[in-house]
Amino acid sequence: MTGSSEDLLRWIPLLPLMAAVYHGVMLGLVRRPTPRWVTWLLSCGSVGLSFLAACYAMSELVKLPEGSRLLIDNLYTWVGAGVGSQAFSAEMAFAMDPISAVLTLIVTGVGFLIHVYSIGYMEDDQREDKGFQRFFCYLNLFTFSMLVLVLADNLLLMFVGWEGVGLCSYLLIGFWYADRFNAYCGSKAFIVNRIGDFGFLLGIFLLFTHFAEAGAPSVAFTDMKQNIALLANASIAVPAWMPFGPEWPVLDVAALCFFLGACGKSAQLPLYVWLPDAMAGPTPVSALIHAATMVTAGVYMICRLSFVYTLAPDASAVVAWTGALTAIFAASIAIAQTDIKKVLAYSTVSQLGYMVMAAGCGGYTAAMFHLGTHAFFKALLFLGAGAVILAMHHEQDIEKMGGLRNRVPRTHWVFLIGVLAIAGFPGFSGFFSKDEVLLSVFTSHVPGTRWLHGIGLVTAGITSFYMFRLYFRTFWGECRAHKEVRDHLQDPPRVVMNPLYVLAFFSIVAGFVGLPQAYGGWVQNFGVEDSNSFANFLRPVLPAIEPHGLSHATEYGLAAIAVGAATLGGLLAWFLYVRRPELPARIAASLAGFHHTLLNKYWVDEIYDALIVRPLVRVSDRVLFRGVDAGLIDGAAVNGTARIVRGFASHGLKYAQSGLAQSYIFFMIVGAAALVGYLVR
Amino acid sequence: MSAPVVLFYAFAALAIISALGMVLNVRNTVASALSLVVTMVSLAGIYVLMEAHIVAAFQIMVYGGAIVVLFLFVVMLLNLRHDEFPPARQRALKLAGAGLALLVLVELLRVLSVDVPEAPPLPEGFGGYAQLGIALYTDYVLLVEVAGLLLLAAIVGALILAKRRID
Amino acid sequence: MIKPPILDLSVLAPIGFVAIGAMLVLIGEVLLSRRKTFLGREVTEAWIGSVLAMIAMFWLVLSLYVACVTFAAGTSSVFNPDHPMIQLDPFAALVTAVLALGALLSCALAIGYLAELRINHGEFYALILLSTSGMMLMVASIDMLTLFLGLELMSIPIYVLAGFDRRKLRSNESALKYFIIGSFASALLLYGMALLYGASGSTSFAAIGAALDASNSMAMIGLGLVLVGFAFKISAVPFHQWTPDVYEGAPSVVTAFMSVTVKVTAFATLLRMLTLAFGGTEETLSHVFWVLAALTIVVGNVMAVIQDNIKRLLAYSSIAHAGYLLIGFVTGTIAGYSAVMFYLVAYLFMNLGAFGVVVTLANHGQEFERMDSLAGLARRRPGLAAVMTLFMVSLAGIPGTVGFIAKFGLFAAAVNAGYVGLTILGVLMSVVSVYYYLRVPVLMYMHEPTMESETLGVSTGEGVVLAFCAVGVLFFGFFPNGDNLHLLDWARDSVRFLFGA
Amino acid sequence: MGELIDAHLLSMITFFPLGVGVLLLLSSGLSALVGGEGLPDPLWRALGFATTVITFLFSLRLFAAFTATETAYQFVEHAPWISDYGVNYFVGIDGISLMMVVMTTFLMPIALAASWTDIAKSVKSYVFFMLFLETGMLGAFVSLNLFQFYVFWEVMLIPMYFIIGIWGGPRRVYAAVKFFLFTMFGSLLMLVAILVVYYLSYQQTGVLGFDLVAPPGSDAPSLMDTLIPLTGQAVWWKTQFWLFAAFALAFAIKVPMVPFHTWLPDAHVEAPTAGSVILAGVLLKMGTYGFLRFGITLFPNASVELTPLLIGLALVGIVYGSLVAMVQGDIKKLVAYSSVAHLGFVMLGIFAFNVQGMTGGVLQMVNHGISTGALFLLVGMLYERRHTRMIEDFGGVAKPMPVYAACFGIVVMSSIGLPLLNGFVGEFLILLGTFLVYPLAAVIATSGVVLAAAYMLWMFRRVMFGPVEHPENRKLIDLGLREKLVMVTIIVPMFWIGLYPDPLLRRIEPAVIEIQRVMEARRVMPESQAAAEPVRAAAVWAPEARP
Amino acid sequence: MVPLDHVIGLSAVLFVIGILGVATRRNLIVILMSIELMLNAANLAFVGFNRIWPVVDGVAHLDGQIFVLIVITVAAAEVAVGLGIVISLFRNRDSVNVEEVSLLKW
Repeated sequence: MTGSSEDLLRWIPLLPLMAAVYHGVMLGLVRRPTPRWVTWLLSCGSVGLSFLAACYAMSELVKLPEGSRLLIDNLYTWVGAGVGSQAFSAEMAFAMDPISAVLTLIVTGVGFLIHVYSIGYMEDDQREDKGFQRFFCYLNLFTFSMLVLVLADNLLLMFVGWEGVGLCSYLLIGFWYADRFNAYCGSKAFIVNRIGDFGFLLGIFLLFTHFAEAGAPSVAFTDMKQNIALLANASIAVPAWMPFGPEWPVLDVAALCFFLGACGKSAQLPLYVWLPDAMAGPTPVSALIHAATMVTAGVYMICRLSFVYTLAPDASAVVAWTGALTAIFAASIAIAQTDIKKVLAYSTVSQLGYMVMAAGCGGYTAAMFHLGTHAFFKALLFLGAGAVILAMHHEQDIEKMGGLRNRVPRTHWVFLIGVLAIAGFPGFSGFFSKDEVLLSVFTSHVPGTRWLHGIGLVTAGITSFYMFRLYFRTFWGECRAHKEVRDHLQDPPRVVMNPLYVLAFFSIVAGFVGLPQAYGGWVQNFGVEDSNSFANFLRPVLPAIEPHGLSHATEYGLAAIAVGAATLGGLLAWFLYVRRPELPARIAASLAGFHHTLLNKYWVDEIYDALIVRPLVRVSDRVLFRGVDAGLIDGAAVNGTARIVRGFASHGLKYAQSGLAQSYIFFMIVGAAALVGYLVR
Repeated sequence: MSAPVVLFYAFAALAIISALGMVLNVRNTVASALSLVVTMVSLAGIYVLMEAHIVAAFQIMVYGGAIVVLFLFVVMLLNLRHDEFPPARQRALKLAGAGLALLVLVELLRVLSVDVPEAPPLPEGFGGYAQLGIALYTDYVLLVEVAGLLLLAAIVGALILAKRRID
Repeated sequence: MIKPPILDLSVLAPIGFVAIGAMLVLIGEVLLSRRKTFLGREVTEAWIGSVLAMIAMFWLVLSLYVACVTFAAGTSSVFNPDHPMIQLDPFAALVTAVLALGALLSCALAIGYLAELRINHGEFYALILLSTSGMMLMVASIDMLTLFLGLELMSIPIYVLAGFDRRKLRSNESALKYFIIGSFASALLLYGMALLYGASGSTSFAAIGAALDASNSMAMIGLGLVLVGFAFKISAVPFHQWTPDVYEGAPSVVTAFMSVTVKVTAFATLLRMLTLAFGGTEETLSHVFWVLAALTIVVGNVMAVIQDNIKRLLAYSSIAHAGYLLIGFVTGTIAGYSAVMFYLVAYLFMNLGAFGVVVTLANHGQEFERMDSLAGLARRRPGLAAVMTLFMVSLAGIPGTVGFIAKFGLFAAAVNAGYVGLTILGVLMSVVSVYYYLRVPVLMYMHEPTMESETLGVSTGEGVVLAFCAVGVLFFGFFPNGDNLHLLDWARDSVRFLFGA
Repeated sequence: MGELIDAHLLSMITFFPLGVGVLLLLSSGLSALVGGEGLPDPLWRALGFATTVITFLFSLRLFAAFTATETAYQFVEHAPWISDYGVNYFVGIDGISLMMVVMTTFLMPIALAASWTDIAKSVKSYVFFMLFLETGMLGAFVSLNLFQFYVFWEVMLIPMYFIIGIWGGPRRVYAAVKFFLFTMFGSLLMLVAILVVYYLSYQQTGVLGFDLVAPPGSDAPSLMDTLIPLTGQAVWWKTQFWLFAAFALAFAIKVPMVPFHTWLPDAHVEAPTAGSVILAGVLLKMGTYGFLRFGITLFPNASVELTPLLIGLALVGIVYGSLVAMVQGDIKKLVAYSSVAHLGFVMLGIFAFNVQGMTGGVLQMVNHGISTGALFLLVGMLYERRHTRMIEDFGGVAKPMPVYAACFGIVVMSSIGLPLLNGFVGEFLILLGTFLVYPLAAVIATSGVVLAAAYMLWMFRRVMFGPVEHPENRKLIDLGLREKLVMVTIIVPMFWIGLYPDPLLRRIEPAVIEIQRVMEARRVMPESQAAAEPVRAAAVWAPEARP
Repeated sequence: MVPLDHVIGLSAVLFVIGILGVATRRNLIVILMSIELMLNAANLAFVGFNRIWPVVDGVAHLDGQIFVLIVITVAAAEVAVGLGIVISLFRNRDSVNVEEVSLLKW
């Protein structure tokens, strides 16, 4: 492999980092705020450059022969300790193979667009004089961490990015920290993610330990992939009373550990709770971090570790089912939400559930495919929503919108594209990726795969329903906004709109890179033997779904059902919110309980609070701190001893010292008698 | 039972009685002092019976002649022929002490009665002036010197403590 | 016919010099106090006092010098070969030197103090010297006659000194208690001696040692009573109760003097008796000492916790230290005994220093007693506070001070002899001791001054003494066996001599 | 000159601070004698600071000259001190001591600089005590003679005691005395154990000695050659179990391990900023260092035997410390309890008895020194401005003091072990090492990572974010130049260790491996043979001779 | 011939009586006297024992009697000082009751 392209890799993450560091130093050590144009030029420039670098690296990668598409740029040994068969060593090294290549492109590309978008979006944010620079500092830092996560060549480095993006999302969610709620959401996101990281760490330990036992101690992906067979039937001994005891297969346990991490990042049940709250951050953040890139890290990780999951069927089943349940659960919540960003947030959760389900079913390619398309259209939707919010002067409640379609026409059109894409209408990217996902689910051997497929379909219907609901409520009907708002309604400036156009374009065409044979047969006329170039590209690194024996007819049928579900949902939305706008209220009234439940997201937050948080705090305070620490140890043991000594003196011995010479003499006589008595015996 | 023995027991009885008298007479200090004299004298008698003539002489001279007189002198000086004190404190303690002392006494007597060997015949002039004098100024000359120092210290001390002029 | 004894007067030299000093002081006072002027300068009481102190100190230095020379020579000689009663050997010489030093420092302390308390009588120095001579006699004696005589010669002046501040009730009381209990104790001691004499037919330690065995119960009673007598002097529980009262009531400088020298004497003499006279019974004795040590350590430390009078606190602490010293006796090994010797020297420095500070702080005829009047001392008298802290730290046995080396030696010896239980008790109790020793620096450094008394300077004598003690504490703390001053070796050699090793 | 310095580098580093301190003291003492005022306070402060900086430069020289691959002790100096007791002046360092020394000398100037303004009362003694303290700590870290170690170990208490007691908060006296007594309690029992070991070694070799190892170029018997009987081979107080228990108690109190930790919150809360920095940064490491250098090497069997207990206590410490920290209202107290948790990690690593764990443990000692030190600095800065440390008195501080908030943020992140900051590497290695031997323990400990994030971020949020409610917070001034410099100085190593820990790991690892080797060697010793017969060979003098 | 064991017994009796006096009487003067009594008891013992050991390896041995002489001297000195103390105390508090002398305690 050529040196140049390899050394190139390091610059992909480093460029944004340098920008971030520059901003940081400026913020910290220079009192005078940096001019805004310098700020955005640096940030966008660095990300743009790293996008170009990524493209170049991609081209280098493609040049390589199919089997050996891997670029590694090793900087230095980061952490090395231990000897012999337990020698642990993690390199500071970046590796690019097809999967990471895809995600790198998405991250840098979409990232770049969103950076540009942010210029306009943050323009009018005057809450603090340095806020603008601070925002871009965080944004660059995030890009860096995300790229480290993607390009890491070993688990530990991946974990670095993993935590890094968590930190950045914490910072960005709480960007407007002066509002107590934002700060709360920030720390909530970080802590919930930490719970996931807990799993991730354990996974690393578990794999390393057993690889070490097997004589191949390493956490580098390539080595692990080679030696994974060694662990195929390794197992952990656990007490017999434990479920599934007395022996747990290592890989399953490890897979579950990592999946816990994935749940944290990709907002799966039961750890999804942070994502909706994450909408407290500025909209570009929601678009970049909480829709396009970071939240997909979990899915990416599962695909990265696909060699583990393929050997861990039980764990995979858990993954698949968790994904499915998350998908429908979140979708159901989304129905009742009225905050435009909340709706999108829950849709994100549900879409992530889709991807996770696919991954669990072994459809890694499908998962990655949907990940890619989703990145485009969800970013589009968020940015569109952002545009709307800008236009509405930071009003997010769709109940106060409506009828915007001819007031902000451009925004309206791009938003519609996004909606169609996510709803999976034929021709749009979402259609193909969703199709792939459902197909992989349909053909997988996960227990209850039919059910999964069913859930997928229903979710597709619901998705399309609430997306159209959102669309209609926002852009159709008569405008419910205040008068003065209504009068100033207009499309946002260019710098905001242009990224939208680009994204809209990709939301339409992105699907065609992964054109299934069933539809893409015709391309053979043009000499391409397989239309699904995406799958081809990933095939060497991802275990492909075994060629299903389904006839094209079946495929068409499945696709038709999916599309039908989507259409049904759309029509229902149209009926309810355009044709008979008074109905929803009545339905809500008749199903008050259910509606209320949905409105309050099944009270999950409240339940967690009551079951975990409060008890923990109370016990720590009342029992541990006041009881054990202050009461038992200090009060009883320590000061108790002091009291005993003191009391022994001041209530006992003291009175022997009565000051009367003769009592002293008495004690002397006693002593003498005792002594003499002992001596004589 | 030979004469010395009889005399001894007489003296012993006298000594004990007068000693008890000294300790038990809580009314009259002078009486206590006088009974102390009696004890001293009777002890001197016993010394004589044991051929310790010099010691006996000193006993009478110093104790009877000097020390007890000093006592009496002080009693007169401070004018405490009769001492009426407020009721005693820590009675129980004292009683216990007394009881214990008696116990010790019994024990002592038991032990001592067995361990004392028989008295050998005495050499010529034992305890006589010559012997004692020579011993004091040859073997024990150091003691004489130091005794002088001791008395000096006592004099100085007594002066310091008791002289009227408080400066 | 009478043959004149061949006397070796050099043996008497240390004692003799001190005695001579005493008499000269007395004469000098008489001479000086009647004249108005001397060599042209007008005679004040303070001047007289310092002159007499100078005389006393001069003779003490002489005796110190002689003792050192004798120790260096390593020879041992008896006063009267026909009838040896005192013997000046390296052991006696070392202890004598220590005693002379103690007396010297006390005299130096006294100069300013007596004037300050307006009890500036020359007799003070005479009595100190006489008592010192008695101590020297005790440590040199190998016969109960001289021992008893020395004991009385030591005690009687101290009875007087305790009551030296006649106008103060507390001083009277302390003198009285000390006298009654003291003479009671010495009566017990005497009776014990009588029994020992009865058992052995001689008053010399050697003969007693030969005759003594556990089966002879008269001898054992005698032994017991003698031990009681000494236990009183070293204030071992339960014979300790006089100590706090007497130390508190007596004038501070006297307390300083007696708390050090008397203890040194008693321990040294006991050491000699244990090796010479009571050699046969050490198994039994070590049990006795075990109990005494344990009781003493516990009671001393625990009682000190609740004191709010600095002198009383130091009294109890000295009781506790007696307990630690007894550990050395428990072991009955060379290591233990030499540790005791070292400890005694260390104790001289730290305790004399601590009391020296108390002495220094007395002013306007008032003793310095209340703990809480130490508050904020560091602000007013930083130097004084610093040395006081040093002495407290040393008494507590924190490393870097001589106190630690001393304690270390004792504990090491105890462990070597297998008395771990006692050692553990000892260290636990010294945790307690740390608590009350630390209260002093706490008050001096961490509290604001309660009453802003004017700061009067430290008199030269006091300054010298404190500096000397402080230096001693630090120097021996770091170099207990320095190039020129091998204190450890000295202690051990003297003890080994005692064992005839 | 240069080679002279190199020959006595350790002694230089150790005694230079105290030397200067004493000189300063003498100067003012002399000027007091002639009635002068002595040097002015600012000069004292400056000189003290310069001294610590110079010491730090010396220690950098040490770091550079240290041979990473060498397992034996380096820069050894050996000279007789108290020959009767076999006490020698014996210093030398391996990788572990090196880390401790460098960390100490690094934190010292920072502490002084941080307390530049907030120590107004009796500056002279303050400077002196700080210098005194530095010598005490360094001495303990370089001592290879058990007696000498004990001396430094205790001497160190005195300056700390005064620093807490004189310049501390309202309950300073209670805190100071408690601190002193706790430590004394443990260390005096340790003294007894030391004496027993001393006695055993004498019994077996006939030579009185406290040297931990034989000085280079001599095969004199040392404590490391001493057989220490196992339970059942001798009376209870001679057995490894009890001796180790005594050592462990002393060290555990210092660490502090639950349940001996209650002195720590009090001491921290009352101590002045600099005091807390040093206390957390260095003094706590004494305990863990003691375990590494003396505890486990002298009594390998017992330490292995007691590992479950200690691991358990460490876990309790981690979880318990975190939970209690979570509910503190006082920031300083919170940090104090977080120290309990962090040191729990260190103990966990040490008692994993494998390279990762122990290396991580040592590294974590350094990390905790830096991070927690920095935390205390920051709290101190806030306290200096507002004279309160209660969380509810703050809120929205990030608004008036953005730079401060940024520094605080970075430090918090390093303290909760964010990757690429120092905390992570140590924690990871510890957990990895633990997982290799006690997976379950590692799982529990890892949950501590989550809790750490919980309490730290909760505190951070309540202090920094939200609206500014208390008006007096609105006009808080941001960090000044001095404070910025201090923070930069202490934050840079965080990133350095986080990004490139190799130079440290490379130096630590051989020492750790050597310790394990010694442990193994000594472990087989007592089992192979019961305590040997007394040899009474070349005894200087027989301490157990009876008359 | 005087029965020596009874001599010793007598001394013991006197000794204990002395102890009783010291331990129970409140009059300082009497306490001093009791101490004297104790010393006398010791003297008696010495003389008696000297009667038992008149000769040690051939030569007459007078340790006991010498001791008695010394004790008598000491006694004189003690009494002098003791009475001095009593007087100075009496001057200050006008009483010889030992139980009123308890300022210093605890």
